[in-house]
Parts: sequence; C-alpha cells; structure tokens
Amino acid sequence: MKIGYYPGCSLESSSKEYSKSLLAVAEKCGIIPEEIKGWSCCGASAAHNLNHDLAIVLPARTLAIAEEQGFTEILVPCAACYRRLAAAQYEVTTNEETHKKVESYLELKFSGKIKILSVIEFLQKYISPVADQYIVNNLNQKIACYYGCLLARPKETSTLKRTEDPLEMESVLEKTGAKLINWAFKTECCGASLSVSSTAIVAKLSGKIIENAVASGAESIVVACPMCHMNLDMRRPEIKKQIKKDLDIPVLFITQVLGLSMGIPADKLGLNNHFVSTKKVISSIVKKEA
Amino acid sequence: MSEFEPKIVAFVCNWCTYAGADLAGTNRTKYASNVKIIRFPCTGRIDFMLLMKAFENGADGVIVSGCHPNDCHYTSGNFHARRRWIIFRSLLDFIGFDTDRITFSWISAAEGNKWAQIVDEVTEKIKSKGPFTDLKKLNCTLLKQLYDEAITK
Amino acid sequence: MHKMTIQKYPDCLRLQVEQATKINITECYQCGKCTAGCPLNGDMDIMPNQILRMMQLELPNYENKILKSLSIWLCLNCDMCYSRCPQEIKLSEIMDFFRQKSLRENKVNPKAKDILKFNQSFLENIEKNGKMNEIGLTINYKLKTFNLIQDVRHAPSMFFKGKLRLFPHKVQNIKEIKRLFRKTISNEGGSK
Amino acid sequence: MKLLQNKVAELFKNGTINLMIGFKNALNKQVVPCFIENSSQAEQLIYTADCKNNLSVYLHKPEVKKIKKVGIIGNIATLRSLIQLTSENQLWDIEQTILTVNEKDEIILFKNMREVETYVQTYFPENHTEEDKKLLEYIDSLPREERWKYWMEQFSTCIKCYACRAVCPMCYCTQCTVECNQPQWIKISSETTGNLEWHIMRAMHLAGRCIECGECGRVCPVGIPIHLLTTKMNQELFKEFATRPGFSLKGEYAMNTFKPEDKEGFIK
Amino acid sequence: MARIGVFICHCGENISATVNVTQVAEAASKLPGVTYATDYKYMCSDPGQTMIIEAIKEHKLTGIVVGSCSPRMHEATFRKVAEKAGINSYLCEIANLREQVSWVHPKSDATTQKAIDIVRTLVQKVKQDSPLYPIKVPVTKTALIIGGGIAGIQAALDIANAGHQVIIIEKSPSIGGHMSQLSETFPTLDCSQCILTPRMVEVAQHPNITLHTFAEVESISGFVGNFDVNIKLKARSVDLSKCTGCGTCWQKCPSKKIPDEFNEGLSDRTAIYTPFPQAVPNKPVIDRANCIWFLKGKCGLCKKNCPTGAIDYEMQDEIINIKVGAIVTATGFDIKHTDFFPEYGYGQYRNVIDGLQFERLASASGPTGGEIRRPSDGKIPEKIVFIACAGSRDKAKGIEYCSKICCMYTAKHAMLYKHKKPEGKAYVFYMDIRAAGKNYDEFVRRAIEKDEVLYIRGRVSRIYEKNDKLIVKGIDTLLNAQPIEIEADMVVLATAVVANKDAELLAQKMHISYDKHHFFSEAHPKLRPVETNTAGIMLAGACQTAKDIPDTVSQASAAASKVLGLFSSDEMTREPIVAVVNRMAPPQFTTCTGCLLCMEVCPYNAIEREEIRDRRTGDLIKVAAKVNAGLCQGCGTCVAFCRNKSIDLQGFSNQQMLSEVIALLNQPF
Repeated sequence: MKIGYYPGCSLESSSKEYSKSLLAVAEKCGIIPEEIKGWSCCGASAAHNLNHDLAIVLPARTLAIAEEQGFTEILVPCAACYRRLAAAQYEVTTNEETHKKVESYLELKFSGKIKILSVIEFLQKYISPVADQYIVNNLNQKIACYYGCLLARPKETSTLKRTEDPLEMESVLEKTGAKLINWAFKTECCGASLSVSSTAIVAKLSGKIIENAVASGAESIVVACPMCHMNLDMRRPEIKKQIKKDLDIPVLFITQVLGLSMGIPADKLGLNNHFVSTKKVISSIVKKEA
Repeated sequence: MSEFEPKIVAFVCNWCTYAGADLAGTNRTKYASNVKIIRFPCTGRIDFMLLMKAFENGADGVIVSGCHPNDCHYTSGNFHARRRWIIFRSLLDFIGFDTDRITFSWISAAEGNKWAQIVDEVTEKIKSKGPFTDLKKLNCTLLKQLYDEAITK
Repeated sequence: MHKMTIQKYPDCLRLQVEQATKINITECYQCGKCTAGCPLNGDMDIMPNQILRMMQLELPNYENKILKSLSIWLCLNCDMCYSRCPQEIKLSEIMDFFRQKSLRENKVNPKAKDILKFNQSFLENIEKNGKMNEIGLTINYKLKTFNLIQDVRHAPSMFFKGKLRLFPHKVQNIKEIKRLFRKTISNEGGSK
Repeated sequence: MKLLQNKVAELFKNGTINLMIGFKNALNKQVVPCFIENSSQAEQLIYTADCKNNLSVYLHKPEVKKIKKVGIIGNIATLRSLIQLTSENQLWDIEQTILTVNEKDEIILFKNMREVETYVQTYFPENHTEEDKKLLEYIDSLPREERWKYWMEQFSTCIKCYACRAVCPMCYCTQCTVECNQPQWIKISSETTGNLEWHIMRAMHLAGRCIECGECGRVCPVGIPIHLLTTKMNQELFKEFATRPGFSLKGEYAMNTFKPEDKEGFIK
Repeated sequence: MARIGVFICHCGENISATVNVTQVAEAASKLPGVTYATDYKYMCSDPGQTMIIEAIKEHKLTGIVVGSCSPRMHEATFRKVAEKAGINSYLCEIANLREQVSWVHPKSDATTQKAIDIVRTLVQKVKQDSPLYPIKVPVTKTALIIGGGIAGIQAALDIANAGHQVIIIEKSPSIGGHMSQLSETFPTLDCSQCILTPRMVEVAQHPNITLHTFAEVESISGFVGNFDVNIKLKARSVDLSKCTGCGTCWQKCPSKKIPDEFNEGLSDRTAIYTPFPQAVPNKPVIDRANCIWFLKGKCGLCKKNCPTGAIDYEMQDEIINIKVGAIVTATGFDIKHTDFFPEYGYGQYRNVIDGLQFERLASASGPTGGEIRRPSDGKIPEKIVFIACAGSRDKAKGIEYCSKICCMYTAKHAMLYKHKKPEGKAYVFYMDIRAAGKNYDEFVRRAIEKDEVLYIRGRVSRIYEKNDKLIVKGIDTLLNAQPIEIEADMVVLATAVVANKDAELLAQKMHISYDKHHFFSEAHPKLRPVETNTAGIMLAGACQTAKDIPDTVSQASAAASKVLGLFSSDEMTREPIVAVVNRMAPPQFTTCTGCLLCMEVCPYNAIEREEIRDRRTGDLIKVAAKVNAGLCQGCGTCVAFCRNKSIDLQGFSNQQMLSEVIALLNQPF
C-alpha cells in the first residue's frame, strides 16, 4: 500500500528528530511513506487567525495535490498540520459551497475524501499490529503521554475516543514495557502558537503541564506534536523562571520511544537534538529476555 | 348577474378547527359566508378523493384544516394527513391542477380569529381567480366548451 | 427571534457573527464553563462567556470593546471551551471571525501587536517560500517587533542541533502559492 | 441459456416447483412471458435483456396460487415487486422459488427473500429510460396550465380498460375502489373527469409502493405515459422522506408512517 | 324510505336575528326525504324537546336534523331527545346555525342560504345514518401496578383500600425503590425510611394486594378493562414459603466482595443477600451471576446451613398469566453515574460521587452509619463541592431537560453535611436555583443563610486529582466571570435523572408512547396527565418525567382514582364511533387484502392481524385486518388510508361524508 507523507514545515527544521524517528520506526516495520510532491505549508494558526479562506485553501491545496498523485491515505505527523488539514477536509466535505469555492481558488477539482492519518492513527493502524516482532527492549520508565489540544479537539476532526482522558497513545506504547502513568493534564493546551510572540504565557501553561506530570510521578513526557515538544523542551529555561523549579524531565516524541524499544540507535532517532537531555531515558533501556 | 360568489368547502377536524370556528362565532367575528364546513373527526380521516369530489361537484375552492402538529386529539392523525397532503399536492401540481384553490392550514380551538382570517383570505383569493371551470370544461362537447368560454369572458 | 435587533442595528456585530459562523448567540445561557476551562482565563481582559453576553445584550459600543480586546488575540483555539460547552457553541470560530474583523478595521489591541506581527511574518514567510523557514521567520519577526534579543539565545543552539536551516527550501511552483494568497486576500478585503 | 433451462428442469425433477414463470420467444420472435409446467418444457426458457415484463403480477392469479410451489425468473423489477409484496404480506400463501440471471449470465437461485433483498440493494438499477426522463423534464418544464392541458388531452383518450391495473403487481385488491359503488367514488363511464379521478387515485395508491417497472405505461392501449405519474410520486417521496419501494423487506412505506419533523411549505 | 324531520331553532334572537328561520324550515321541508320541518324559539327548552318528541312519534320520523347551536353544545341533549322518542340516538344530526352562521354573518339572503345549504347537507347525512349502539366492554376489577417504588406503593394502597384487587410486580428483590435509599427528605428533613417503611409493610400485609418481587412483565395483550398479562417470576433460588428470613445463609456465604446495589457500590454484599434490613419481603435472594455454586458447581454452604431447607438451586424462572382491567405504570427512574462525565474524570476519582451515593453516606442505615466519609480513605471531608446540573440542561450530552429535583436535594445534601460537620465548607456550583414548591425556596434560603452553604453561580469545567485533593475549576459569573479553583476533599455531582434503560422495551410491550428520552408520554400534557394513549394504562411517578416525592405521590393517587373510576361499573360503555373492517360471506369474507399497512397508521395499535381459517381443516384461507373496538378511538385515519375502502368509520362513513359533499354543493332542483 502507498501512504503519502506530509512532514510539514516544523518536521523539516525545528523538529527534524520527529520526522527522523518516525521514518526510522516505519522503515523498521517495512513501511516507506512517500513524500507528497510539492506540498506547501498548512498555514498553521496564523492563517486562520487572519484570513478564513486562506486557512482552508492552503491545506486544501495539499489534499488536492495528494489526491492528484493518487494517494488514498496521507500521514500527517505534525498535530498542528493534522488539525488544519482535517479542518479543511471537514469544511470541504460537509459544505458543498466551500468545496466549490476552494476548487475555484485552486483551479483544480478534488473530492477531499482522502484519508488523513494522524501519527497516532498511523501507529495504531500499521505499527502496533506488527510491533511485537520488532520490539527488543523494555523501557524501564514512568511515562506521561501528553496529547495536547490539537489531537484531542475539536470533536469534528479528533479521532480520540475519550476527549478528556484519551488512551490511544498509551495503547501504542504499552508493548514497550514502559509504565504509563495516569495524569490530569493530557489534553491541556501548551500555548502552541503563542510560543514566540508571548513566551511568558507559553511558559506558564507548559509549566503547569510539566509540574503535573512530575507530580504524578512521570520520569519522561511523550508527545506527538512538534509544537508541544518545542514548548515543553526548548522553552524549559523560561518555564524554569516561571515555576521557579528546575525540572529536567525529558520530553520525547512517541516515535522516538518506539524507536528505542525497537533497538534503533539514539542518534538515528535524533535523541541528541533535544534541549533537555534524554540520557535518563536511553539509559533506562533493558534488553528483553527472549 | 351579480358579483361572483365562490362556493368553498372546508374539511375540518372536530377537535381543533371546528372548535376554532365555533370560537369565532362566540366572539362574533364576522367573515365571508362563502365557506361551508364539513365536520370530520380528524384530518387523518379526510380522504383525498373527497377533495376531488368537491371540485367535481362544483366547488371553486377547498379548505382543509385541523390541529397543529403535536396537538392532534388522536396524537398523530394530523401527521399522517400532512404526509398525505404533501404528496397529493405535488401530484396535483404535476398534473397541472390549480393547487392554489386548495388551502391547507392548522387552526387550533383557540384560533377563532385565524379561522375568520383564513376564510376571508381564501374567499378573496378564489373571487379574484374566478369560478373553477377546469373540470366542467372537460366533459362538454366542443360547442358547450365554446359557450362556456364565451360566458366566462 | 432577532426581529428587535434587526430593526435596531441592521448590521450589528452579533448578526455578522451569526451569519459568518451560523452560530446562534442566544443559545448561550451563561453557565461560564468556557471561561472556567480556558487555559488563559487568567490573562484575558474580557472572559469568553462575557464576550457572548456582550453580544446578547448589545449595549452601546460593545462592538469596539470586543474588537479592541486582547482576549481575541490570546485565544489559542485549543477548543477546550467548545469541547465542554453544553450548548455546543464553537467559540474558536467566533474568535477567528473577530481577529479577522479587528484586523480589517485595524482595531487590534496594542498588547496583541506582537502576536499579530508573528502571524503576519509567518504568512509572508509562507507566501515567499510556500513553507515556513524559522530563520527567515524569526528575522522577519524581529524586524517587525524590534525585540531583537528575545529568542536569540536559542538561535545558535538550535542551529547546531540542526534545528534551524539557513537557506529556505522552496516549494516548486511557488507562483501558485502567491496566487492563492492574492486571491483569498483580495476576497477577504486585504486582511493579512 | 442452457444453464438456466437445466437448472429449471432440475428444480422440476427434485420437486421444488410445479410451475415456472419465465420468458420464451414467441413465433414472431418477440419475448413473451410463459408458464413452464414440467421439466420437458424447460428448454423453451430464455433470458435476455428484452425480458422486461414484471412476472410477479401472475403470483396473484388464483390458478397460480393453487399450484403453491411456483418458480419465477425475475428481472430486477420483478425482484423489487417481490420484496414489496412480501412487505405487504401478499405472498404468504405461495412457496415461490426465485431465480435471476445477473449481467455476467450467472444463474442465481435465491435461498430466501433476504438474499433477494441484498441482491436488489447491491444492484439497485437506474431503471428509467432516456425518453421517460426527457418526457418528465419536458412536463416539469411546462407552465401549470400547459401541464394541465397536456394531461387532460392524455386522459381524454383513456378508455378505462384498466389494463394498467391488470398488469400492475401492486394492484392486487380483490375489489378495487372503482368497483365500489357504496358510495360510487368514480364514474364508470370513461369521460375525462372520471378518468382524471381514476388516474389520480391510482397514482396516490401506488405512490411509495410502485416499483417503477413501467408496465402500466407499456400496456396502455392508447399510449398514456401513466407510469410517469407514479415515477414522479416516488421521486417526490424519496426527496421528502428518503423512502424507496421494493428495496427493503421492512417495507419502508412512506405513506403509513410519519415524522413529527416532516417539512412542508404550504400549510398555513 | 327515509322520513326526516327538520327542527330550526331561533335560539331566542341569536339565530333568527340574521337568519330567516322560517325560510330555512320551508326550504328544508321541500327536500327529498323530509316529511316534517318546523322552527321554534328554543329547541333545547323543555317545550322544544317535547315538540320534537311528539313530531317524531306523530310523523313516524326515521331521523332528525336540529338546526341550532354548535353540536359541541347540544348534540348530547338532542340525541337523548331522539332516544326518548324511540329512535336511535345516532339518527340525530345537528346543523350548526349559530356559531358558524348567525353569529358570524350579517342579516342577508346569503346568510339564510348558507343556513339552508348546511341543513340540506345534514339531512343528506342523516339519511345515510344507521343506528349505532354504545359498545359495552366488561371490566375486570383487578389492577396491575408495575413498579414497587413509592409511586407504585401509593397507587396500590389507594386502589386496594377502595376494595379492589391489586397485583404489584417489582423487578428487584424488594419493594421500596429509590425512596428507600434516601436519607432525609426535603423540605422537612424527615427520615425517608421512617415514612416509607410503614407503607411497605402495609402493602405486604394488605388482604387485597398480591405482591410479586423479583418479577418482570413478559407480555401484555388485550385492551382497557380486559388486559391479559404474562409475568415472569425470576428464579429467586429461595423458597419464600419456607424461608423465615433468619439470615443464617448470608452470614455463612463465602463470596462477600460484591458491590452492594442498595448502597450504590459504597459497600459490599454477599452472593445470597437481602437487599437491605427493612426489605419487603425481608427474605434473601441468590445473585446467580456471583454465586460460587452457580459459577463452579460447588460450595452450597447456604443450603447446608438453612434451618428450614428453603434454598432451592434448581428453581426456574416461571411465567404466570393474570387478567387485569387497568394498569398503573410506576417504573421510576435512574440517574447518570459519575462515569458519564469526561471533564469530571470518567468516574475514575473515587471521591467524586453522585447524589444517590451521598444519600447512602448520609443515611443512618448506610455503609458509614450516617457519617459523611470519603470513599477513598474514609476521612471526613473538610471541603465538599456540590455541582448542580451535572448532565442536565446539557445539549452536548444529549439531555436538554431540567432534572427538577437536583436543586432541592443539593441544598439538602449541603445542609446535611453542614449539620454533621458545622466547621466544614460546602460549596454549590449552580446555574439557576429552581425551588418552586411549598416551602422549597425557604429551604434553599435556609441552607444559604443559616447553614452558610456557599452558592457560586457557574458551571464547573474540570475536576482532577492532585495529591489526594480534588481540584475543581469553575468561575463565578456573578463576580465578573472570576475564575475559581477549589481544592475539595469530595465532590458530589447532582447527576441527571434519566429513564430506566429498559423503559423503551416496556413501553413497546404496553403499546404506550414515549419521548426521545424514553420517558413515557401522557395522553395530554395538561388535561390528561396521568393517562396514556392506550386506554386503561395510567402513569405514576418518575417514569413519566423527573419528579420529587410529593409530585410522585399525588400523581400516583391521581392514577389510582382514574383506575377506580374505571372500576366503578361492571361494564364500560364506549362511543360506537369506531372503525370497522367490512365482512361478507365466503369465499370472499372481506374486501380487505390483508396488506396490513394500516396497522402502522393506527395511533392506538387497535388494528390487528386476523387469520381466517377453514372451519373444518383449519387451513389458513385469508389474512385480513381487524379493528379492536376496545382500543379504537375513532379518528378514522385508517379509513382514509385504506386503498380499497375496506375499512369504514361508523358515524363518519364514506357514504355519509361523500353524500355530504355532494349535497352541500348541489341544489336539489
């Protein structure tokens, strides 16, 4: 089967390791996602803040060209991109008028029915079923799965069953032997798009999240969204200032954790590109006794 | 020959519209005398063939009225009636029958004024449309047809 | 239901919102759950439920109060409010509408200039490359905001961690992207 | 062809059926319905695209019902009417064995009505001929008065032969309202008002039950396109209530149910 | 040959002022079939009535038309008159010349003409009239009460005390319902069990009441006055006749870790158990799903130890058939549980509880002996947050309605807590305080003013656990939408009142209608609040909609009085205005084709499938529709629906309606 791959801007730069680890894990399980040719930015929160049509047309363009290139499924690891693409798809498929409008903008016809896979869906659908054969390590770690807002809401585009306390990431990770803790801030917002423009706020929100994770006994936080990762990882100094506590709990991408459990070397997973050291996690690996 | 006085038949249900018409009376609300009521237990009882018969027997217009949705004395008679009228009306329309001559309405036992108002509206409308001759014309020989058209002119 | 209002102000903000978002403002019964759950309820100048209330009441000059508020720019569209709203009112959409309108009528709250600038540089960046490029974005943003030191701390480390790329790689047929911007923007009345 | 004949012969031999209703070529090479009463006659059977007749109508005939074990080779129209009739509780007194031939010329012997249902639901046909569609559009396009004229001209030629009724599998009433004289609902003589009433009544009674085989239009000796009336009604019903006759055994009949939220634009 | 009499009433001046009555009478007299026509000042007066009677006798009239006020006024009167004169009362028709003619039109020929037309129409109708006779239905004077909660108990006692037989069936092992779980009751704070238990005992001992606990309705057929009900007695595994309720069995029972339903899971029970100390009957039942014997086929301790040998593992479900004349449905309600609320933790926080659980905590007979303690660690909470409208008035959760009782019991809960722990803090998050009822608002004010319960207007958005406190995030909409965060020890959700999960199924068995939330529908929201659309089936209590105890009890008594009304005579007579499917001689039997599409149409499920069989062979010859005159209310929807006119409506027959139309529009000459 042919899965289209839409890395999105952040995975090409600030969150390289996400893309790296994702592809590494996929490859390990014999799946090679194929990058969509000529994809463009989804517009992120900027677009829909400022210009409604643009906010639909930009992601719609990608959907359209993906369809042109004959993809039936596209993998969108970045939660922000996922949200924008899914939202655009929702608009287009539920509102004939918008559909027409968008097509006229893009000057090409498309159904918009293409299946968009968030990283969680992708892992559930393609990796989890086969994971057993590839998982070689046990992670001796207490992990807090953090979903953020973009994957959990709104209900129109979210694929999570429990909006407030989802369990999908846990189900993907349970095979890694990690201890998946139950905590309260799984779907709180990290401040996402305000990351640059009002760092203080982001620090506050992300700070709360990190505190709660630690308080709930987590040794590491696992995310599935580059924004969340940037805010929880790169913004740590600001957070430190904000909460007046020096918490060095590492923040990993779900794919990195899977990668580790599958015995993929840390550097291949970009674990050294983090601001907060991930050594503790790496050292927590124990070989599975066969 | 004086001004054309249309013959209008009203098929109404006993519990809402008939009572509404009574209320109009108790309030002494005046309205046109062209409309004559035939009382049914429920709009659900009104057979579409009766409407055809009314026109065939020289009615110029027909009113069908009963309880508002959810108010039916028999809980759902008017709902069934509604579906019947939706489809009957589109059939007549497809055949080209002048559906303007049939007026459907919901009039509750409390809406005496609405009754009077509908009656007057319908009477005026039918007056302006003139006598209903579509059916009469059908059955007469060419000569009679010409004659009819002559007098209606 | 809106008869009175319609007679009063033919194009009051409330009606515009309702037309643009197909949301019936009167459905809000002011339980305040949106505000209670909002991650930024501490920082907003007008609380989400109050914004809805202002539209319901239509007191004099409420339009400006809303459009000039900081809240509409703080809103993260995290949809916490919507996901918990008993009346399923999609505040995030209303917020989008306000942001775009406040921009068009340049009523943007001074405190929100940075957020706005960021968004704008972001879009310009995409318009130029079809993809976002952090260096370009950061530089552009800095130039717009003049707070040059902020985040500079990160830049080198990001660069060495391979998280920044000096030269943007572009989408082929970038023209098309530019066209999309022009068209949508001309449609939306020059809001960018 | 041969396959079909053998299959039927076999059905006779193992006593599944005592009568098979199917198609054969008449002398003039025209396709006509036929009754096969034993295995030896089976080789007359044919099945081609021209097998248009709706055979289910014969299942109402007492002489057929008497035979009890009856086989029937159904085109899609026939199958749909079988579904509709079952939902209207009309086939309880007959053990029908249903066959059909799909476009791949495979013979399908249905075990039960459920299977027929699924078959129909998978191959739901677009069974309106081009000229029908054109005519419908044409009539719809006319102004009301013209429509009236059009139909009245049509109806004025009606001779009340009731062929449309005789051929319609849904017209199974032992006593039709036109025969009812207490009260006399419809004039017996064939003058246009009477005709109009007849056709209106027919359309209303078939609305939501007609499975659009078009037989009535085909058999009309004076060539009135009456099948369009019911076709139109079905379209309306589908538009308003999304019901399809002869489509499910539950028989979602639009006219004996309702929804409180049914919409209509004309009730004051 | 018809001999019709026409009587035109002046109604004083009311009609004659604008209608030329003499002219109407005259015109009428000329109508074919009319033998006698006259007018008179007051037809409804004694002399008027006598006049009609004499005319009928003198002219041997076969039917009469009275042109007077609306039939809604005097139809009954004149039908009696006809009967007095010796003709069938249904051979009398009323021409409405007052409300619909004289009062609404000016004095004119047109007005008089309209009167004439109307009279002519009804003369035509009465000619088609055939004598009808009221339908007599025998009444079985036994009532069935479904549900043994306070509603059922009240209704049962009222009917039984009036001297009629009553059968109560209750699906759980004891009667008492939710009320038996409650601690104190608002607004008087008297102990629930103290007022309920005596009633429960009374039911058990009443000579006219038969009680079947652990029983359910299997099927219901028949109609008002003559219901035929199959009841399933679930296998209790304990022979009530032998059991003395000594309790040895459950003391010996080894499987002790089963969540106790009566205590809402706050404590455990054994597999053989008596639901609660005051249960009626006060005898145990075996919960087969959890009994070691039924799971593993060994143990049998209870049987070994039972002094009277009452334990019977072989006991089977049993179906009994009863005949009753009326049914009172009192199946009560259920509540949403804490797991219904994502934002409040999907029920994963043990210290977030629902209202019923709090009742058990506060109840002297409860798991904590009436002390309010946290389920998690048994600590006495310092801060409790009560949340009203939890799930109610919440479109997003599919429950738009107000649960009605929460405002009151939340105030009560807060009060009880403050009484038991005055220094503790009680917060109530509310949207509106709906305390309409005698002494209700006073009660709430007392909670606020005297017991210092802190009411905060706003909805709670999120609850989560943080080092064994519960963080409650809300706002105060009265204080400039100020965000408020409370660290509570316990949270009580006033969860929405909902219909029982098997309500829909039961409604379908009884052919009664229900709303989209599966609450049973009353026949008329205002005028027939305790009856259903199926004659003979009444509603009592919260199965109709959320209700508090006073409302429930009043409705139960109302339902009882409806039943008693029905039982007041041996036969009940019903209007003969009913639909009939025609019948004729074999081989045709009927013109009905048995398509049975009409069954769906009937609002009263009065149309049944009839199988006509050969007398000798018993073979099925024909299937046809048949109208159950006991259920038919005479709306006639089926009549207009029937394609080949096989159904007709007595009193409004096709023949009659059609001839009315013709007569109305055609002058005879």
